[in-house]
Amino acid sequence: MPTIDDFGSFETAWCPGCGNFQLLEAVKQALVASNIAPHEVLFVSGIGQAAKAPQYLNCNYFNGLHGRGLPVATGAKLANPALRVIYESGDGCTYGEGGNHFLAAARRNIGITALVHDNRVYGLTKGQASPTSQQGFETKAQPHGVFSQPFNAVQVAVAMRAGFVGRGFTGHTDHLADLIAQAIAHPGFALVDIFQPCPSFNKLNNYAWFKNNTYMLGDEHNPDDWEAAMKLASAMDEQIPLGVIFRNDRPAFESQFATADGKPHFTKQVETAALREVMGKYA
Amino acid sequence: MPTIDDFGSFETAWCPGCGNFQLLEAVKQALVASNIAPHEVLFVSGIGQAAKAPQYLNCNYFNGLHGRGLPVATGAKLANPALRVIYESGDGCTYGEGGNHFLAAARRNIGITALVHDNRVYGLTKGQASPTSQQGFETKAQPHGVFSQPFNAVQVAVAMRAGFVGRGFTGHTDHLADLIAQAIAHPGFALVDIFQPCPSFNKLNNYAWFKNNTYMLGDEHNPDDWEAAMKLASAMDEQIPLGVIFRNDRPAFESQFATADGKPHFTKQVETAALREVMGKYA
Amino acid sequence: MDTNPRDDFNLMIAGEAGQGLATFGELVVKALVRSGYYIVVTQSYHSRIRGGHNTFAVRLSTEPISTSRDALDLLVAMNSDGVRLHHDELAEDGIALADEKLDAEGARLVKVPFGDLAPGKFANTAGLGVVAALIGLDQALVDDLVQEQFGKKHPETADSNRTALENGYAWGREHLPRAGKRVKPATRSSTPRLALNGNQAIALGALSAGVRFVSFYPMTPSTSIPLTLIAAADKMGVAFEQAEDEIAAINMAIGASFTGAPAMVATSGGGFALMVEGISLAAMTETPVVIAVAQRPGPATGLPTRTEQGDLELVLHAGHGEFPRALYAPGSVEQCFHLTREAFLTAEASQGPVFILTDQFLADSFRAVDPLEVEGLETVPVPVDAQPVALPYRRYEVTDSGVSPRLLPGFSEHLVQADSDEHDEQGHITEDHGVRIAQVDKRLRKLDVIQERVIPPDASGDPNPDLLLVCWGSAKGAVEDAAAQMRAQGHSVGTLHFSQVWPLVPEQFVPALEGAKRVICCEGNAMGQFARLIRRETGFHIADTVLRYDGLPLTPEYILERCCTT
Amino acid sequence: MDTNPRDDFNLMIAGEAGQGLATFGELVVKALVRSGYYIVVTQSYHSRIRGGHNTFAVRLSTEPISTSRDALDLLVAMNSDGVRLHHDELAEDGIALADEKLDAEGARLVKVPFGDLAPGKFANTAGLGVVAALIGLDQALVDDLVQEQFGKKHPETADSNRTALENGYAWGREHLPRAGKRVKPATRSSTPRLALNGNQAIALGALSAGVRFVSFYPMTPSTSIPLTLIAAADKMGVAFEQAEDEIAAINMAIGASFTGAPAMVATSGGGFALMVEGISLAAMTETPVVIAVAQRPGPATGLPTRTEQGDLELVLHAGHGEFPRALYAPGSVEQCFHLTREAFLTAEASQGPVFILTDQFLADSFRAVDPLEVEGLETVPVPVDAQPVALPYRRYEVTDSGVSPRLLPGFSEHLVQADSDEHDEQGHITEDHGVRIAQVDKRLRKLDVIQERVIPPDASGDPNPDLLLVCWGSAKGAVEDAAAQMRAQGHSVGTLHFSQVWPLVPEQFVPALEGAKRVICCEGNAMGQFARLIRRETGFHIADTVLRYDGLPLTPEYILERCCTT
Ligand SMILES: Cc1ncc(C[n+]2csc(CCOP(=O)(O)OP(=O)(O)O)c2C)c(N)n1
Ligand SMILES: Cc1ncc(C[n+]2csc(CCOP(=O)(O)OP(=O)(O)O)c2C)c(N)n1
Ligand code: SF4
Ligand code: SF4
Ligand SMILES: [Mg+2]
Ligand SMILES: [Mg+2]
Repeated sequence: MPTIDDFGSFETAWCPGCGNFQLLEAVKQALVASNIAPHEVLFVSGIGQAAKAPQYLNCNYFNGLHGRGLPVATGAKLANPALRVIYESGDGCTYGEGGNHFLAAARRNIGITALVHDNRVYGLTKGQASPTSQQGFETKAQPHGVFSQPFNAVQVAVAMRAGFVGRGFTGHTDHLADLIAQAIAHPGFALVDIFQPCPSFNKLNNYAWFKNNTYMLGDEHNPDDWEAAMKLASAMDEQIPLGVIFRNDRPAFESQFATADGKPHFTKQVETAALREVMGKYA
Repeated sequence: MPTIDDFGSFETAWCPGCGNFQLLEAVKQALVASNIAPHEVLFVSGIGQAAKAPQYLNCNYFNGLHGRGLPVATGAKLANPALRVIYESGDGCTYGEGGNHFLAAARRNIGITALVHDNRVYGLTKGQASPTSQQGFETKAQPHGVFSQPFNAVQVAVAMRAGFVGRGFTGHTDHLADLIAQAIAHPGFALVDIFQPCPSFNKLNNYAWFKNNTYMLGDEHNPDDWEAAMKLASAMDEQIPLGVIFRNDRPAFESQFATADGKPHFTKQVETAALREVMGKYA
Repeated sequence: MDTNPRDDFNLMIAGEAGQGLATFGELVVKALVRSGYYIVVTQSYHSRIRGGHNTFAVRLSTEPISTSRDALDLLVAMNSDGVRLHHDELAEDGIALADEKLDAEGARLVKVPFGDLAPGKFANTAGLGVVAALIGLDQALVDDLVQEQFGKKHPETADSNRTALENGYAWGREHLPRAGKRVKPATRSSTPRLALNGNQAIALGALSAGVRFVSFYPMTPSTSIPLTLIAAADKMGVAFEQAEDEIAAINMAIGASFTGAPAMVATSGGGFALMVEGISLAAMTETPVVIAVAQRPGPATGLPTRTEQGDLELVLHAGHGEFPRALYAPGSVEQCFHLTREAFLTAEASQGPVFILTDQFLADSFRAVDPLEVEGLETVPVPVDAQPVALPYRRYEVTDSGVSPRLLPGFSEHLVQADSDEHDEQGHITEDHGVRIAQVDKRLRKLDVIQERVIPPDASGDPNPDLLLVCWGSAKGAVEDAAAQMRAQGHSVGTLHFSQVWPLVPEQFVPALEGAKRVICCEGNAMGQFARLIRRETGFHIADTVLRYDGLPLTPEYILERCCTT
Repeated sequence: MDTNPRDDFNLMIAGEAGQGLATFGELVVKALVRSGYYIVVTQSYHSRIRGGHNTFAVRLSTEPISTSRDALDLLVAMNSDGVRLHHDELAEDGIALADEKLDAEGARLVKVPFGDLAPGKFANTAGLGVVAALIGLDQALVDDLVQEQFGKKHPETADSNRTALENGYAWGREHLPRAGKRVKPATRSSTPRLALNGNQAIALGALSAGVRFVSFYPMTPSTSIPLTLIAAADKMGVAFEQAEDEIAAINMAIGASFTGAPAMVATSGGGFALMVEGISLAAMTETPVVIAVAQRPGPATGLPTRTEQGDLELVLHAGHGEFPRALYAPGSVEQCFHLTREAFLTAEASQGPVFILTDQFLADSFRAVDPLEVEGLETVPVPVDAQPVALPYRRYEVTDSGVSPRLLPGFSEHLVQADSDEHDEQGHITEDHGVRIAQVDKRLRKLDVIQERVIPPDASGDPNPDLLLVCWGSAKGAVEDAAAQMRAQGHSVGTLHFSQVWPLVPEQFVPALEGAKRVICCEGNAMGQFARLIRRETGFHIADTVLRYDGLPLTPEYILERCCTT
C-alpha cells in the first residue's frame, strides 16, 4: 500500500496562501486511497502555476506545452492503455489555449482523469483574465472588465457526454480527495474542475467567494440523470454545486479498437508474416 | 435595393447534387431580404468545400486558412464595427480545426453571423469523419466507425450564451434564407448550423436522412427561454428542430469598449496631443 | 515511323474528378506491374471532388525508369476536354481513344462504342480491356485483377465485369491499329513487384521499422500515409487517431512515443506550420518522433493538389530554440521505404524529431518496386527493459554522446520525468545557469549521433564533369534522366542527389562540387533553398539554378530546356 | 580608494518575487531619470509569482551609457539571500543595505532600522528615501514622484508616504558613509527624458506610427507590449483583444489589417511557433502585419524569464511557401521605438508580414531616453481612399513593383477579395500554372521594395581594425562597450551592429568584414545563427564566435573574457 510519504514533499514555486497547496494534498490522498504507487501513474501537464503540480509529486510525469497536455495524455493512453494517465493543469491552459483539445477529449471519452485548477485567472503570467474569469473582472489586459461569457467547462463536458464530470473546491480538501479518487476510478474521460483561490491575482473570486457561492451536492442528485446534470451544471456565479455532477458508462475511447486488449502493442515484435501480408496487397 | 443578380452567378467546384447549391441560394436570398449590397458585406471563410462559397458571390471576401476564419472575422469586426461580417465555412473547419475559436466567438458574442455548412464529413479531403459525424460512421480513417460523441454545436453555443443560435437545412431553402436573414439582423454572435447533404461522401446522413430526422419549430418554442433552448438543442440524431433555437440580448462584444461609437478608428489621424500625453506618463 | 514493338510506352488517362479516373489508373498500373513492366506515374488533379480536369499518366518500360515523358503514345479521354487539352501531346504515331458519344475530333482519334461494350457502370472495365488489348497484356492476368479488385465488395458484379473486360479486349484487338504490337512484352518476375506510390512506401517503411502509433489531421497530399497505416493497423498493432487539429496530432505522437510507441505524424506545409511548437517540445523532452511532410505549393493554402519543394527551410528551422534534427528527402519510391525506416532508427538513436520531406509528385507517383525484403529488418529498439540503467535513474543524465538512458513510464519502479522547461538531469524544472549550459551542450552533442548516420549524396554520371546537376528529394529521377540525355548527346555531365538534406557533411560532396566546371542546382522552388543551404554550410556558391514553381514536378524536358539557357 | 564623487554608479535591489521589487526599482529609475542621469537596467527574475531570487540592477551615469556593469556600488538586499548571493559583487568601496531584522552579515553591510522609519507597507518608500539620500537626489523631486505614483490610487496614503520618505532621507544622510558624496550630480535637462524599457518603446513606436489594433495571448517577456498599448488604447483609438490562443491572435490581426487597421501582435518563441501558419497567410493575402517576437531561451518552455537570441532562424523561415519579409532587431530602447515605426511603414509598403526581434533583456531594460519627437512623424498610410485605382479593381494586379493597389472592404463599391489559395489578379482561386508563376514572381518582387528601405548596419570604432566584432539586436551595447574597453587598452577594434537582419545587402557590410584582420560574431545563442546567415548570403565565413546561451545577456565582461581566448 502506498502512503502519502511515497509521493514526496517538495519545495514549491507557489505563493503563500495559494489553493494549490490543498489541491496537491488532495491529489496525494486520492492516489493513496486509490492504491496507486508513484511508478504506476503518469501525470501529464501543460504550463502555468497549476501545471507545475506534478513536479511536486514523486511520479512519472510529462510536463508539456501550455495548452497541449491533453493530446499528450491522449497519445500516452492510446499507446499504453494499461497506464493510468492523469492530466493536471490550469483553467487557462485547459480551456483557453487548449480549448479544442478539451472538446475533443470529452467527445472521445478517452480514459484520462483531468484535474483542472480553476482559479479564474492566468496566474503565471501575472493576472490576465482566463476563460473562466467572471464578467467585469478587471485586469491590465481587460481594463474595462471582462466582456466575454465565462466558459462553463462542467456544462460543456456534460453536453459532450464526458464519462465523469465533477466539481471540487480546494477549501474542502477531503471532499476533493474523494472526488478525485472517484474520477480516477472511472474508466472514461473524467473531468474534475477544481475551484482554487489565487490570492495573488484574483481578489474577486477569493477563498470566501468560493466558500460562499458553493454548496455540496447530496444524495438527492442522481449523476446518471443527464437532464438534471445539465441543469446543475448551468450554475456559474452562485449556488454552484460541488461533487459528482454527471456520470455515464459510455465505453472509453481506447477500449473500442478491434485490437484493444488493454495492453500496449509496442512491447511485441513486428510480425514479418503480417507485414508480408500487408505488402502483398500492393502486388 | 440589391437583387439576387447583383450577387452574380459563378461556375462552382461543387459536385452535382450537393446541398451547397441551395445554401448559396439561401444566402443570396437572405442578403437581398436584408437589403445588403455586395460591397456592404465582408464574407470571411476558412478552407473546405463549404469555405469556397464566398468565391461564388459578388462580395468582399477574405478566404483564409482552414479553421481560422472566425478570428479573422473577429479582427475585422473589431477594427471596423460598421462593417457587416459574415463567416461561412464547414463543420470540420469550424468545429474541428477551429473549435477553440468557435468557443471564444460564442463567449465573446462578437457581432458576426456564422453560417456553418454541416455535412457531417470532411468533404474536400475526401470523406474523413468530422466532429459532427455520427457514431459508427465508417470511413477510411475511421474503419471501425466513429467512436467519439458528435459535437453538438447548437447546444454548446446555447451553453456559451451566444446571441443567436439557429439550425437550418438546405432542403428547405426559403426557411433557411429567412433564418439567415434573422441571424444577420441580430447584433451579437449569430450561429446558423446548416444541415447540408454531401452526396459524395456522406451516404449515412443523406438528403432523406436529414429530411426524416428534422422538423420545423413552430411558435410554441420561445427562443428567449434558455432552459427550453437547452432541451431542444440536445437533439442530435432524431427529432432535430430547425429554426431559431435561442436568442438573447447580451450586448455585442465590440459595442462594450469605452471608445465604441460604431466607427472604425483607423480613418482618424494619430493625435499628437494624445500621444504626447501617453508619453508623458513615462517621464 | 518505327513500327516495331517498343520497350517504352507512355499513356495518359484524362477526365474529370468523380469519373473513377484514379481507380482506372491504379488498375492499369497493377496490370502493368504484374505483367512485369516498370512504370512511372504522374498524377495531376484539381482541388475538388467532382469536375475539374485531372490526368493520370503512366510511362511503362521493360527496363527500369525513373521519370515521366511528355509525348503520349496513348491518350484515353474520358470527356471531350480530355481530347481538347491533350491531343497535341500525342506522339507521331500515338493514338487517342474516346467514347463515340463524346463531342471530340482529332487525328488518330479512335471512337470507342462503350455503350455497346458494357453498361454504364462497367464502362471503365471495358476501357481497361481496350487499353490492355492495345498494349498486349495477358487477358487472364487482367481478369484476375478485376475480379480481385471488385469481387470482395461486390461479388454480384463478377460476371458483368468479366463480360465488360472481354468485350473491351475483343473490340480493341479488332479495331485498334497495331493492337498488341506496339509494346514489347515484359518478363514477369517470379517474385512479383509491388505497385507502390511514395506515400504507401513511407507507410510500409514505417510498419517495417515498428511504428505503433500514428496521429494526423487530413491534409492533401499527406493523407494517404496515415490511411495506408490505418488499413494495416489491426494486423500490425498500430494505434491511430485522427486528431482534432495538427497541434493535437504532434502532441499525441509525442505522448505515445514518450510512453513507448514508435510514433509518426504526416502532414503538409500548413499543417506542419501548426506543429512547429510541438517539434520544439519533442526536442526539449528528447522524445523520438517522425514527421512526414508532403510538400505542396504555398504560401498558405496555395495549390493544394500540386507539387513543390518549397518547405525545406521551414522544416530545417522549425521549432523555437536550438536543437539537432535530421531531414531525409527520398528521391524514389524505394527511398521512401528505406529512408522512413532510417528516420525511425535515427529518431530513436538521437531521441528527437526526425523529418521526411516528400511532395505531391512523389506521394502520388506509382512505380514498380522490386519486392521489399522483410526478413531480418532492424526495428526500433523500444526501451522496455529497465535493467541497464544506472541508479538513481536520471532521464536527462549528461553523457558523452548527449544521449541519455530512456525508460518508459510504468515499466519499472524508476520514475520517468520529462519537462518542457529547462531541467536538471532528473527532469526537474531549473533556472540554474550551469545546468542550462550542460543541458544545451548535451542536446547539441546529439548532432554527432545523427551525423554518424548521414547518408552521403548519390553521384551518377561523369566524375569531374563539365556540368554537375545538384538536386534533392523527388527531383532525382528528372535530373538523372536529363543528365543521361545530355551524356547521350556527348556532353560531360554528372549528378549529385541528396536524399538526406540535413545535416550536411561537406567532405562528402564539396570535392564533387569543386571538381565540376559548372554546377547547377535543380529545385522545385523559387528561391533555390538548397543551393543557399549548401553555401551556408560550405561557402560553395552555386550561382546557377533551374527552379520550378508552377505546381508541376521538374521533368527532364524542363531541365534540359533551361540548362542550355542559364 | 578614490573618494571623489563619481560619474558612474551601479546599484542592485535584490529580493524575492512579491516584495514589490520591480515597483521599487521602477521608482528608483524614474527618480534617477528625472534627476538627469542616464541609466541601464538589467532585470533578472524567476518564473514564479512569489519567492525565488530576483534582482533589479541599475547602472547610472552622468554620461550616456548602453550597458550594465558587474561590480556593485550599492546593494539593497530585501532578504538575507540578497546579501548572501550578492555581497561578493560589491566594489571595493561599495556598501550594502539590509533591514536590521534580517539575519545577514558582511563587510560594509549597513543595517537599516526600517521598522523605526516606517510601518511595514511603507517600508519600500523609506528604502527609496535611504537610497536617494545616498545618491544625493533632490528630496522634493523624489517626493513629487512618490505622490504622483501612489496618490492617484490611494490619496489616503499621501502623508504616510511623505513621512516614510522623509525618515528614510534623514536616516540615510545621517548614517550612510559619504551619503550624497558618492555620485556627481547630473544636469536636469529642460525637456525631461523618458524612463522606458524596450517593450514600452515598441508600444510607443507603434502608437506613433498609427497602430489601431493589437491582439495577443499573454507570454513572458512580450506581454508588456500589448499591456502598454492597452493602457493607451482609449486615448489613441486602438482596438484590442486578448485572444484565445496565438493562432487567433495573428489571424485577428490579419483580419483587422485587411479591414484597414494597422495591426500588430506580440509574443515569444513558443507562441510565435503557433503563428507560423498565419505568417504565411499574411504573405499570401498580402496583408500588412507587424509581429514582435520577444525572445527567451528555448527549446519549448525553456527558461521563460531569461534572455536569448535563439529564434533568428525560426523567424526568418517561418511560414510555409516562399515570400518576402523584413526583420528588425533593435539594439537599444531608442531603436525599439524607431524600428517599430519603420516596421509598420515597411509592412504597409510591402503589404506583408514584418518582424521585430527583441528579447527579455532589452524588453525589461529601462533606459533614459531623450524626449521622442512626436510632431510630424510619418504614419501608416491607410488606403481608405478608393479614387486612385484602375478599374476593374483587382486586388492582386500584377505590377512592376509587385505591390498591388490595396483597398478596404466597405469603403467603396469596389469589391476587395483576398484568397489564401493561389489566386488570379481578382483574388479568385485558380490552378492555372501561368497565373501561379505571375503571382509568385509578383510577390517575390516586393523583396526589392523592402530592400530599398534596408537599414545598413551601424559601424563604430576603428575602420579596417585588427578585430571586428559583429553583432545584432540587443547585443549592441555590450559589444560596443567591450570594443571601447579594448580600444582603451590600445587595441584596434571595430564593431558592426545589424539592427535589420533581413534582408541583408552584402555591399553594405562585406567590405567591412573583409577589411578586418579578424572577425568575431557575438550572439546570444549556441549555434551562431547570424554568422551562418551571413555566410549563406555573402559566402563570408565568420569562423570565430562568442556565444552565450545560459539565459543571461551578453555583457562586456563576458565578451572580453572570450575574445582573448577564442
Ligand atoms: C504557447 C504559449 N503561450 C503562452 C504561454 C505563457 N503562459 C504560461 S502559463 C500561462 C497562463 C497560465 O494560466 P493557467 O493555465 O490558468 O494557470 P495558472 O498559472 O493560473 O495556474 C500562459 C499564458 C506559454 N508558455 N506558451
Ligand atoms: C491546417 C490545415 N489542415 C488541413 C487542411 C486540409 N483540409 C482542407 S479542407 C479540410 C476539411 C474540410 O471539411 P469541412 O470544413 O467540413 O468542409 P467541407 O469540405 O466538408 O465542406 C481539410 C482537413 C488544411 N487546408 N489546412
Ligand atoms: S499566482 Fe495565484 S495560482 Fe499562482 S501560485 Fe500564486 S496564488 Fe497560486
Ligand atoms: S464533396 Fe460533398 S460537400 Fe463537397 S461539393 Fe461534393 S457533395 Fe458537396
Ligand atoms: Mg489559472
Ligand atoms: Mg464538412
